[in-house]
Amino acid sequence: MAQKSWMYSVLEAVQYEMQQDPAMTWIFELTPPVASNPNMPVINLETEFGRKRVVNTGIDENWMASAVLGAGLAGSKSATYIPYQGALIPFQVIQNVAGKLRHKTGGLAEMPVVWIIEMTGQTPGFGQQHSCYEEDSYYMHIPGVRTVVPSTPYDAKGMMHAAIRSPDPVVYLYPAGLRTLTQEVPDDAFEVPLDKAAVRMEGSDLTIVSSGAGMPGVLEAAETLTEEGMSVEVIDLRALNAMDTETIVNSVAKTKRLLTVDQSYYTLCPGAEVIARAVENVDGVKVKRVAFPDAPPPASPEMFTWMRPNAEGIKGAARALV
Amino acid sequence: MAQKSWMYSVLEAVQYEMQQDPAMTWIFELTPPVASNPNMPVINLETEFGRKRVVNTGIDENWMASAVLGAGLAGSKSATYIPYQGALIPFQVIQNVAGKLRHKTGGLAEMPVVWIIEMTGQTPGFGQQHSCYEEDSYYMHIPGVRTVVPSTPYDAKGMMHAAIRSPDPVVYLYPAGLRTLTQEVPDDAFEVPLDKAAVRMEGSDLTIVSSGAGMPGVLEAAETLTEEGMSVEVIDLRALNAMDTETIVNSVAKTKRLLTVDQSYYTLCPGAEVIARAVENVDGVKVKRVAFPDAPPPASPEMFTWMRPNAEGIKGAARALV
Amino acid sequence: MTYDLKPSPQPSGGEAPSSESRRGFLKLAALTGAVVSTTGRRALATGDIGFFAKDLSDEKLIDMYRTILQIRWHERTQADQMLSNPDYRGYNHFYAGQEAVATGVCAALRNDGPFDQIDVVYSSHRPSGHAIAKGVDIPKMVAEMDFRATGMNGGYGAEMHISDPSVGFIGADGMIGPAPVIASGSAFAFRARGSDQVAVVFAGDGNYAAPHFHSTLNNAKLLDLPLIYVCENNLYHQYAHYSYSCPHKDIAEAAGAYGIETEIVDGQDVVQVYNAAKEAVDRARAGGGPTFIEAKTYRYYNHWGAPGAKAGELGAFGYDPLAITSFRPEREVRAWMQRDPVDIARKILVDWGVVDETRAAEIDEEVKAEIAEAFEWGLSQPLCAPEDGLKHVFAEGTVPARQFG
Amino acid sequence: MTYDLKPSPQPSGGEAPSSESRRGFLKLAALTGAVVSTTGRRALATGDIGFFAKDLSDEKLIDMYRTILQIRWHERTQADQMLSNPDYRGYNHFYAGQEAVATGVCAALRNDGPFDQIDVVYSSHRPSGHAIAKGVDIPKMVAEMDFRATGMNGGYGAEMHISDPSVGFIGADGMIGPAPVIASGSAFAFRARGSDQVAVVFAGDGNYAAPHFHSTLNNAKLLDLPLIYVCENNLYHQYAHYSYSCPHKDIAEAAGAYGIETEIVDGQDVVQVYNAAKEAVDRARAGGGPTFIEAKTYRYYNHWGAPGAKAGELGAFGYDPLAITSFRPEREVRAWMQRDPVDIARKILVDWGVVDETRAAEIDEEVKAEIAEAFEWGLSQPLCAPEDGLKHVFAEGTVPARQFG
Ligand SMILES: Cc1ncc(C[n+]2csc(CCOP(=O)(O)OP(=O)(O)O)c2C)c(N)n1
Ligand SMILES: Cc1ncc(C[n+]2csc(CCOP(=O)(O)OP(=O)(O)O)c2C)c(N)n1
Ligand SMILES: [Mg+2]
Ligand SMILES: [Mg+2]
Repeated sequence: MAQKSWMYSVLEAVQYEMQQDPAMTWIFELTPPVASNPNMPVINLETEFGRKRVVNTGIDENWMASAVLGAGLAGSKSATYIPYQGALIPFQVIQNVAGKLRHKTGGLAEMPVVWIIEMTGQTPGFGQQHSCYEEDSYYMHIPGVRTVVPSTPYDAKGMMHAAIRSPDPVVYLYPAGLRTLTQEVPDDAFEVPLDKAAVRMEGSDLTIVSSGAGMPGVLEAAETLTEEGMSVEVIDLRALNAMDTETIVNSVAKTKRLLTVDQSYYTLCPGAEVIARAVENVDGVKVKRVAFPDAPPPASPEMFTWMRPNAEGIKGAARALV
Repeated sequence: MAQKSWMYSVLEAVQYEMQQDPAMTWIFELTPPVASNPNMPVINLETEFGRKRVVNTGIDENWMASAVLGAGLAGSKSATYIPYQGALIPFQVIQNVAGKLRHKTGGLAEMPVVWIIEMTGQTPGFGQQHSCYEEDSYYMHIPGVRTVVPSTPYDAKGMMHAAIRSPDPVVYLYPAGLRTLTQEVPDDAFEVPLDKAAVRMEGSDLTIVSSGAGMPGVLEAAETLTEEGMSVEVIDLRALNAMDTETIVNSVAKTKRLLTVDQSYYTLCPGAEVIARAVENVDGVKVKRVAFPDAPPPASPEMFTWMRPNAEGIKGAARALV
Repeated sequence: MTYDLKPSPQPSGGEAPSSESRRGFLKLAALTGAVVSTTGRRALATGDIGFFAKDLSDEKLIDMYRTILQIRWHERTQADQMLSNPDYRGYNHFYAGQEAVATGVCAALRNDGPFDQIDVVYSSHRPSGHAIAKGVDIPKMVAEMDFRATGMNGGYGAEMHISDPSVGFIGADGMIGPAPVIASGSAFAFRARGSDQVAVVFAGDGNYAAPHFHSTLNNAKLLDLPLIYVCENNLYHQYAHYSYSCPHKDIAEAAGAYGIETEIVDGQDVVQVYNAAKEAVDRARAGGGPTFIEAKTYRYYNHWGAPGAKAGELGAFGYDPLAITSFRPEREVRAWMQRDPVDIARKILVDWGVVDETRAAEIDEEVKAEIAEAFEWGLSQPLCAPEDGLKHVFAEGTVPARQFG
Repeated sequence: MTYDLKPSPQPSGGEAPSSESRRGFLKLAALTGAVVSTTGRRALATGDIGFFAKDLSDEKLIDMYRTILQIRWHERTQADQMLSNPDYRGYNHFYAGQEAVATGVCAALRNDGPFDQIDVVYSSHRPSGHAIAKGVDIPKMVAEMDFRATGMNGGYGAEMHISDPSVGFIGADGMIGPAPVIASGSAFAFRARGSDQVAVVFAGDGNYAAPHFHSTLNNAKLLDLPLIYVCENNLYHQYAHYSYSCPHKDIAEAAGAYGIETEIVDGQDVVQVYNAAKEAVDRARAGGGPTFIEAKTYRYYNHWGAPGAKAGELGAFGYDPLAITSFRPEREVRAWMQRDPVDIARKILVDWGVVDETRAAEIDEEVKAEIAEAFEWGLSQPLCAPEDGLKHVFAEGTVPARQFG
């Protein structure tokens, strides 16, 4: 157990699974599977497992995503790291082939496959194509694929173990804005389930639901609000599809106030689904949504940082709601 | 003015616009731009405008979608008909290039471009990849692209005129299940706006919101419910992004009951967005959602027709709500 | 209007050219059966091309012949169902005319044994021939294509999605583009785990234009993958000749540009196909990388067929009125029928002394009966339970119903 | 850990090889300026390759030289800003070393006039050289790259998205893959409307592997499009040599396979590039279809550079510790720097008697001053108003704020 960075935690999980299963493969493009952590051995999957199992390919994210699917169908566990620039390039094969394969074969297709889809984390300055955070909505509408988005190094590791071991294909969204987080993370393998939300803070006045890169701002806001005397319950969705309705409904039944927070664009952000599930199941809930406006992120840091949801905006919305 | 089929109405609009603008182009793949209607001249864009402007390409929907974008950027109005099999193949170029282009150029990019994206209309028997109706959710999360889905031949024609004339790139979803509809449609050019919902029936007990292929079932159900004494307001969204919040909110403020109906998968169906907008703006609304379950459509007609939302299911949900 | 979807064959509308001679097509197609026609000619243009095949046992050669017949009779029987049985609901993208391709290729593969040792096949939207050749259970396939609960895939998938991993038939895919790329991923896994398995993908000439074509061949070459890409060039993709989407006369030329081994074969001659496949498989197993086989072939019927069809109309596997840009001249169809894969295979077996005409005719009758039984079994199977549609989304559990609010 | 994103140059971590000699790289790069170096050599290997260029006016040739210098001094000045001005925020994918490619190609194009008559250029994630060569306003580009409200694109896009349709510079695109396909669409429109305009796309060697490569070339050939694909083969895509993603020695070979005219040129020699481009443009205007030009070139700096960089660290446009699989040997960099496009262009102009060394040095000073002024103007421009981020989503109106609930 040690303080570990996000990517070190994740690669620890991958390294372990690849050691257990000599057939498992990893495909990458420009981000070599290497991570270091103070006082820990460097992890380098490419040198450890060799270039037949760990392959650096050309700029062809659709091949990467399709290839791990084919590897999985041939009986080899397989994972790939799709950089944010290519985050939607393999969309069709995941949506229209992988997501439908088990069902269309009447349960025969096996797909022990993980697509790590990087999201930029909305970096100021890079603009529209390089600062966006929108993939969550696209991927979570796909049936037959488990779409998850961890928000802590601990979950990142535990969910990576679970994802690799899952017989279902998994879209594992990685909000790269969280790469600087560190946390105590066990050295040994452990699993965090792919279908359970986490209650990060308990409270009775207001439920705030968010996920991935939305979480740090939510936790910061919740702390201030708590200090101000508000009793806030914070839910980290973690699983976008299948979504953990029960945790949401139980909380909202108690608080009758729901604030959703997303870095994704407003229209059809994950929060829309959270709200719909909440009000379908609980009467008399007051709701608000914080999200990125329905505009691509501009490059100008002045525009961008004003548009990106942050703790201040969350606090304001929460106060208006309670 | 005559009873016209869906596609005849649409191609009438395209033919007119292509006659007006000799630079305009049309790209197709396997569905030739040909339509006939009783006692009307056959429309055949390929023979009328020649193969330089109307081109039959290989099976490469990403090229088709990208090519019309490039044509638009070069100053030529351009449209393409993407068959349902390729409905998500051009997703990335629409989402990540076209949707962001105007914004990232600070307003300089001009894109008089229409992508007609066919949706299968959930044909029984064809199964997962050939019976689905899920594209609405994916496309409507994209900022910078107008995503619309007409549900009548009249709107199909009027929105096609508006789409071709729009300086914004338009995803024009075509629910092919509606191809058998006919309606009185004017011969002359006219526009139906790309950002306005239509109130198809007025009422005060319940608001039903749907779109595209969901509409026939909704109208059928509303008729029965009206006969049963319920006062039903029916809204056809037509515009998915930007969505006409005002029409929804006005209606729900009156009825305080909202039922959304989608042929899209439940999780993050357009109805989720409708519900979220409604309850953000109106307190004390009771809601329900009818949608396709979060499963790919099975081939077996027994399974499929049970799963696909229909008038019976809508009526049941409405009765439970009011 | 002519903007139809596949599912409901509709009157072709006022503008469709009415062609009496084309109406006669279906009758002609019906005649081109197994032992009926005697006009088959075998092409042995390139020297001793029977090399590998000549080493095969009589049994294996007869098996190949039997496979060709199974595919043919399956289609003939199914077409009869479509035209005459009002209860029959299955549709098909017919493979008749192309049987030797699937048969020749799969005869060179490892089709049984544990899953981690057999070769895998990826098919297309035209899968039934590949499936039969790879060894799926035909009665179960018949049941599947008619949406039966006990079908190969429980009625979930039907024709365009049939799959049976137990014989290495990963399955059909209704989309043009993705399958070859995914197949290269299986080949990648074989190489990574040091297995001598090979991955085969069947793809039409239409697949050439898909951007996936480049990805598949480029990565197969770069990573030296044990992948065999079988391009079934039947000259048309739906309503257009392949010259509308491909600047090459031989599509194999495109593959050769990547430095991949290529082979162009007469797809009507099962022996030529087998020999090419055998060489490719040996190379792949030995670590020699990918091969691209272009089989020149032809489909007798039109793009697809469905119940309720009438001769001369869309979905009737005859002339297709949607074919505006480019369509198949009837003389072309007739000419190709003169080189029927069934006839060619039979003639080879007779020439090689493997069977005589009498035995060949017997085999034909045996297969015909086998297929008749398959239909009898398949079409008597139970229909699906509606609620089962909620299963098999994930490996475990069912998803909730949502259609009732 | 080494999983960094571009935006925040971070300490390279314990495992990064510390290389003193690589640290020296930045100093070397700084020396390779305009008139400073005298080691430039001009390659005229293939006979009278100066043919078209020799017919150009002195003025035009001097313009081309000036363009090369503008690109070079823009970068040198920007790099200085990054290293020394704590308020500077712009980043860049540097083009130094490749200047002759953009310059030679754009010199053969129609760059002013009404929009429906000028040629259009699609650029990549490495756009500033292409933009300058196509004729954008440099001060406005400088302002844009530092996120200023009066920048070329109002501060909305910054480096990877710069665009100025008024000079036919459709613009940068940060994604690898889509641009060439879109460019082919512009070419398609030109042909459809009977215009003699041409569309040009600049794309790196990395773009070869993208499936879009196939779509672009296949359709350009099939439809005979007036498209010029300029492949800037600078040997590396980010952290890998092009041999990791391409089985060809010359990428042009791949294009040739489609039957497209190809031309391989020394990308360091603006005259060679111009001649190839001129031929391609003439062909395209005359309806002769597409050309693929592969320019062999090299970038001096690493993949990209950003403010706050320190020599020897990621983002410092020096050695890149992320380069695990394959990286650029310092000797290779040094060798390429001996064939500097600035030196080569200057030597040609002097050899041809267009200018003498004194005038060449004057021009260099003029350009340097022009660029200094551009930075002065650009960096004094106002910052953006936050709320303006809600504009330009659609042609009209603004979208609502949603970040406050
Ligand atoms: C991505 C995609 N676009 C379009 C289609 C529609 N479609 C089905 S089959 C077909 C033609 C395929 O031709 P080819 O590959 O030559 O195979 P053949 O039908 O001749 O066996 C087309 C265009 C599809 N299935 N997938
Ligand atoms: C689809 C996509 N995937 C990955 C990236 C990340 N990326 C940016 S530049 C680059 C390398 C491009 O190399 P090349 O095309 O040779 O151009 P160069 O940088 O050498 O000029 C990569 C992989 C991207 N921009 N787009
Ligand atoms: Mg074909
Ligand atoms: Mg490069």
